[in-house]
Amino acid sequence: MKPKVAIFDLTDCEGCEVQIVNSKFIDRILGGVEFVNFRLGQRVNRWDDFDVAFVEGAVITSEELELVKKIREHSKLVIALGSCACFGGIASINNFLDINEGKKYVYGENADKIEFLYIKPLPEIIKVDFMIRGCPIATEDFERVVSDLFAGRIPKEHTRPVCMDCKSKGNPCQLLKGVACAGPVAYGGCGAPCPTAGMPCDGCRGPLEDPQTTAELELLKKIASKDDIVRLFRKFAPMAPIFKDIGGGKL
Amino acid sequence: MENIYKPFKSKILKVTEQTCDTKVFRIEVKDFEYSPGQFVELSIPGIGEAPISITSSPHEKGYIDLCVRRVGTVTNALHRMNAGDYVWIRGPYGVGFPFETIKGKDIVYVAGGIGMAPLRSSLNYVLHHKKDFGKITVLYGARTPADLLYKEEFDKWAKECNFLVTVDSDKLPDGKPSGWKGNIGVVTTLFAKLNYSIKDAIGIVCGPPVMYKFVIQEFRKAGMPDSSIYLSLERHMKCGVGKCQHCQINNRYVCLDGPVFNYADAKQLPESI
Amino acid sequence: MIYDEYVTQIEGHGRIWFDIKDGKVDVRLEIHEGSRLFESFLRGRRADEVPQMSSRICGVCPVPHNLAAIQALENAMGIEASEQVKMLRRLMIASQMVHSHALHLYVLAAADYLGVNGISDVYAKYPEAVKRCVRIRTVGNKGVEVIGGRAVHPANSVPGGFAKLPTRIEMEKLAKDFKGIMNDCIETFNLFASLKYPEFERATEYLAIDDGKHFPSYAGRLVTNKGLNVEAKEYRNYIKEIFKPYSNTKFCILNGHGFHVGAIARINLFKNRLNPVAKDLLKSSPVKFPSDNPFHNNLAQAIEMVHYTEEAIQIAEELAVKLKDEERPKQTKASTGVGVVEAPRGTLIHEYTVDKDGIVRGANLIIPTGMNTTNIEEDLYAILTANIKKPREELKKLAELLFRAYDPCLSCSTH
Amino acid sequence: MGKRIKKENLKRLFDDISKEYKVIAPVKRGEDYVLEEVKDFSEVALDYPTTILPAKKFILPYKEPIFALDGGEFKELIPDEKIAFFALHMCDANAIGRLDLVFWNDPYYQARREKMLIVGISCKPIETCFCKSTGANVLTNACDLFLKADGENYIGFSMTEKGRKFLSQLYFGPETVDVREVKIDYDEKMHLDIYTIGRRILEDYNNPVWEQTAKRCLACTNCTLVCPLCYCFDVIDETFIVPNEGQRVRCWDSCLLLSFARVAGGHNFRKDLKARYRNIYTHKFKTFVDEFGVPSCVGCGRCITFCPADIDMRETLSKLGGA
Ligand SMILES: Cc1cc2nc3c(=O)[nH]c(=O)nc-3n(C[C@H](O)[C@H](O)[C@H](O)COP(=O)(O)OP(=O)(O)OC[C@H]3O[C@@H](n4cnc5c(N)ncnc54)[C@H](O)[C@@H]3O)c2cc1C
Ligand code: SF4
Ligand code: SF4
Ligand code: SF4
Repeated sequence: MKPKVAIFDLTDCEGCEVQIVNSKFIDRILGGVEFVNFRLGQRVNRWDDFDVAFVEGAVITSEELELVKKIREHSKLVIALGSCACFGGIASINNFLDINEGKKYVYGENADKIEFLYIKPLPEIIKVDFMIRGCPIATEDFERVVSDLFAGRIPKEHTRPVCMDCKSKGNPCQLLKGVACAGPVAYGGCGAPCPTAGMPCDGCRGPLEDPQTTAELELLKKIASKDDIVRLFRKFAPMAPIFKDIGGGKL
Repeated sequence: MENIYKPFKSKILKVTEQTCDTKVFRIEVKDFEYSPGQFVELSIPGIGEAPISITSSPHEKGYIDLCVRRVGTVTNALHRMNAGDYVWIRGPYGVGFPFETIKGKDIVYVAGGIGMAPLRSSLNYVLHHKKDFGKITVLYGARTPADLLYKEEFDKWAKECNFLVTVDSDKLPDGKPSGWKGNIGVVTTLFAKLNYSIKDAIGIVCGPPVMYKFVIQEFRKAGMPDSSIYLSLERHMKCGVGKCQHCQINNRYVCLDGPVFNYADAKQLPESI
Repeated sequence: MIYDEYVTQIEGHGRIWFDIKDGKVDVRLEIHEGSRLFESFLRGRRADEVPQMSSRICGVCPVPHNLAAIQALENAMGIEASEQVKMLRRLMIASQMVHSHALHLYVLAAADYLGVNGISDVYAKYPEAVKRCVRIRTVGNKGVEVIGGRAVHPANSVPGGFAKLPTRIEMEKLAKDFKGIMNDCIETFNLFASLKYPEFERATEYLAIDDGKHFPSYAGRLVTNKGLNVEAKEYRNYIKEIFKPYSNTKFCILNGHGFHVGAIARINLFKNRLNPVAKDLLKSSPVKFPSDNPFHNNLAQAIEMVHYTEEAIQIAEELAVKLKDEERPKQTKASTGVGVVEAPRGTLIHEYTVDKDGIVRGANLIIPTGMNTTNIEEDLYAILTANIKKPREELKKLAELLFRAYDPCLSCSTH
Repeated sequence: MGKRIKKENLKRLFDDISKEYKVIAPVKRGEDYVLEEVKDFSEVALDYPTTILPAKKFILPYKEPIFALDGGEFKELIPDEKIAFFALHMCDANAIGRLDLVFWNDPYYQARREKMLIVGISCKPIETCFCKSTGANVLTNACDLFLKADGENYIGFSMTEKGRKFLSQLYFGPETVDVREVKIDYDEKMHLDIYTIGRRILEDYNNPVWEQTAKRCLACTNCTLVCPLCYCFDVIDETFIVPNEGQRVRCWDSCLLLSFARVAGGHNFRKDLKARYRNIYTHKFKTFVDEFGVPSCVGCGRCITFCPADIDMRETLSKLGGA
């Protein structure tokens, strides 16, 4: 029996689903599972019980709130896909701003007709069994979790900071160049595409276990303004633990 | 060059359930020499590798027994396997109990939980060569009666040595009473029940990390010198051959210098217990 | 629950509501995708982080969002990017087009035409087609990754250029990779040229950008087949956004009516600028362009895949010999700037106001699917009216097929 | 006894080596120097401060498949590469010499090492160097060939048969130079009595320096990753979607990570960063010295140069010295 899989997307950019399609093993995935509910990929979608449901995106509307609860009821395992699901994602920057002013800025006099809930990370709404972090997820991370599940391994948490990915690529350190980088406190495993591309890590995968936040902030304060530090942590995983505080201005 | 990381394929001959999370796997081996206290690295292809103590005694030939508690990736996968399946083994590794030094002496074993696994190997070896040793005492503690390992050997052990058992709680894991009639309390409470001196005995301890400190206190109270106490230590371990650094305790390696350490030595080593 | 009524195999959440009463069709394109309010929260951000953030508008076409933002910011800050940087940007767009079109054609659109349920069935029945798609997309992704540092959401393009430039060796390899998929792209064209598209026509206005030289890609004036030809920064005078209570996406109109952007618009307007192989294929095509049949957008995408592959090869080969390190220019002024690029789904406009500290103070984004919404509704009305006698189920299918042919991206359009 | 090599002959040496080996040499990338495969001599930076990653990057790669898991069997994946390091500094070459002590029976390491050629070159010590303190400033046979700067030109010393071969290919006349000892000499910013300090680590276990430094440490692992002698590793089984196809990989680990010494049940023997930070020193200057007689540090200074938090190993060590 092929495992019954569902993929749902809430409000987001669907980049994580694209990263799934980008897998070099996509044929093995297509051949190895039965997609029971996958709106992006097929016409007929059912609400059978799912062995695994991947949920991508942030809960912004009340319809989505209702949907995720229904998904939980139907799934043995729920996996949060990407930083929108795991940590509210980029849209949860709005949580830190005046939402009514924001709606008015975009929709003018029709602002009240737009629904926008305070964005909570998925694990704060329903029980989530695993998180595949990242904005977007790293294709390899998805492959790893799926491989783990297929092989009967328990998907492991990464316990390494992004710096480790970064140094494995032999990159020069952004912090040493005076650029504020979240790498030392950020959850690794992404392969550090950002520092490798000459940019700092924005911590899109949320915090590492036991991050040395105090030391990191001490250091950042020497090279960046308070506003810049807030912006760094209020970006792709604004509602992640610790980042939420820093992004909220607690420095 | 011989590949020190390459395991060999071995058949599981028998699986016996010990407790709800512990099973004993009897694994076929040929020409496999080891001494009690040593361990093997057990692999399941595609799952991973884990160090596991040998729980059988060298006088049993043609197989080794591994007593494994289900805690993570490898151990869970192993628990799904049956007789006839294959696992991969390399080893034996480490140094076991120093029987040459212990010979002729009384021995006090103190085992906590899964710590019984390596101690059983030594115990059965000693009982097999009983005339070479003095009085044998075993103090064994587990969380609940349902967690006790090797219950089927209790009668034998009770006959051949002074075998005392205790449980932390007489409730079963589901909270129901078990009908346990024996001792209740942590393993150190058993020391009070010994009505003979263990001052000149050799102490051998294996259990969860928290246990060591308290057991050593009891030994010291009984007047046993530190150099008579042996500990079998657990560490995160990847290679088993002194390279990966995970099991390093300051200037010792659990995989090369242990897992059995003399306490007089270990106490010089910060972080050892 | 409404969730199950959303049109499948399109990016984002929308449904087509229609009703037929007294021989008259009433149709609404309801887009329920949540509003993320990008325009609002981009205010207060540093200009150099905005391109990365705005690429998060869409995971399918992050490159155009990234580059439209950069172009707008550069215009606002008085930064002139070098020729080399512009070439790299066109190469990124070409790569993006190739893999996005392959995604739409094979993963989203193919199932309908092949008469199966979805991508898994396409794979089960036509594994070769899926493998072809994977080959094409792998190279398309590679192109974005080599230049932008990551396939989805490029990591290193910033106002002024790139935080890190690719190497000549990488360019050489990329050119080779793109050559390697040329055949697959032509095969894709052959496949989509052999399909039978529903018969339907409705004349409308097609819009794309024109830099006076290239087939639409990076930057240019806004031009249409009805004679509009204006500077991009004047877009507000011509394109209006209107709010409809049933949709989170604002509907665009051009001079008061719907208009069409995307592959079909680009081909209709600029087929003479196609690269040689694409041009030849177009000549052999059973469907003639300009076409007023929106379903032909799929074929137009297939032609574009060939064109952009050729373009990628040209640019990569040129840069393989002349790529060099250069300084990134800095901000020289504070003002409002507009950026336009062609996204797979059509013309994309970003506008930002930047202050002297390089902080963004205002933003306005007009997304291809948003531009198409009015036209889609008008087309839906026309096609439903023309087929009014058919059973409801069939109408529903036809309407969805039409909607899908636009390759809509609703998370983009709502942003 | 050394042999004179004219500067212009260096290219010939490089080309000779390139014919047989994949050549890894320092090159300039932006403001930094990295070790990379080099095909053209003109790319080689002969005069460079230090590379970000050391030769370890190629000898013990970040992630190295050691077994293919093929239908449930373990198949060895022994690397088959002929690598030549061109223009390594003395410390980096000696670091390989010290790694040899650890990995003498490691089939993966040895497969590379046996076929490897190491060409060393003179350096200009920089502020963070302390190879003299670690005894790694002396030429050993870790180098097959060493190029000692001599004004504009070089004097070549072959330490092994492999090195001799290349030197003799290059050598035309009888011009030899009478130099008996090759070592890097300079004024170290801070001279350390490494062996005494190493002994003090266990004696003065709770020295306040650990606590103080750990407060600033980011636990980012940068120092351990750039170190030519940090070799902790992890072993992981990976499969590729289908369970019966995959590989067992060995990849870099770092004792600075919280997970490093954690065992089942969650007990962690080095829970505090203080203990983890100290462990680097214990291993380098005590354990390793006990095992092999030398510290597992060659004083290349990378851990100082590339620490984002500006932590200086020499300062920590000197505070332990107890003066
Ligand atoms: C010399 C020696 C002998 C041993 N003998 C035996 C024996 O005879 N029998 C036996 O059952 N065991 C024995 N062990 C212990 C056994 O090796 C480990 O329990 C085993 O490695 C677990 O492997 P695993 O892959 O199943 O677990 P893993 O998946 O590696 O996880 C093991 C445990 O580590 C902890 N862990 C892992 N990651 C985290 C995290 N992120 N946060 C918190 N905790 C975490 C968890 O508690 C988890 O349950 C021995 C160990 C040594 C060193
Ligand atoms: S650039 Fe960032 S991620 Fe990389 S080493 Fe420096 S701090 Fe760590
Ligand atoms: S480097 Fe940082 S921002 Fe970039 S992908 Fe990794 S965690 Fe995310
Ligand atoms: S510890 Fe520091 S100085 Fe010593 S070898 Fe490692 S990186 Fe170089």
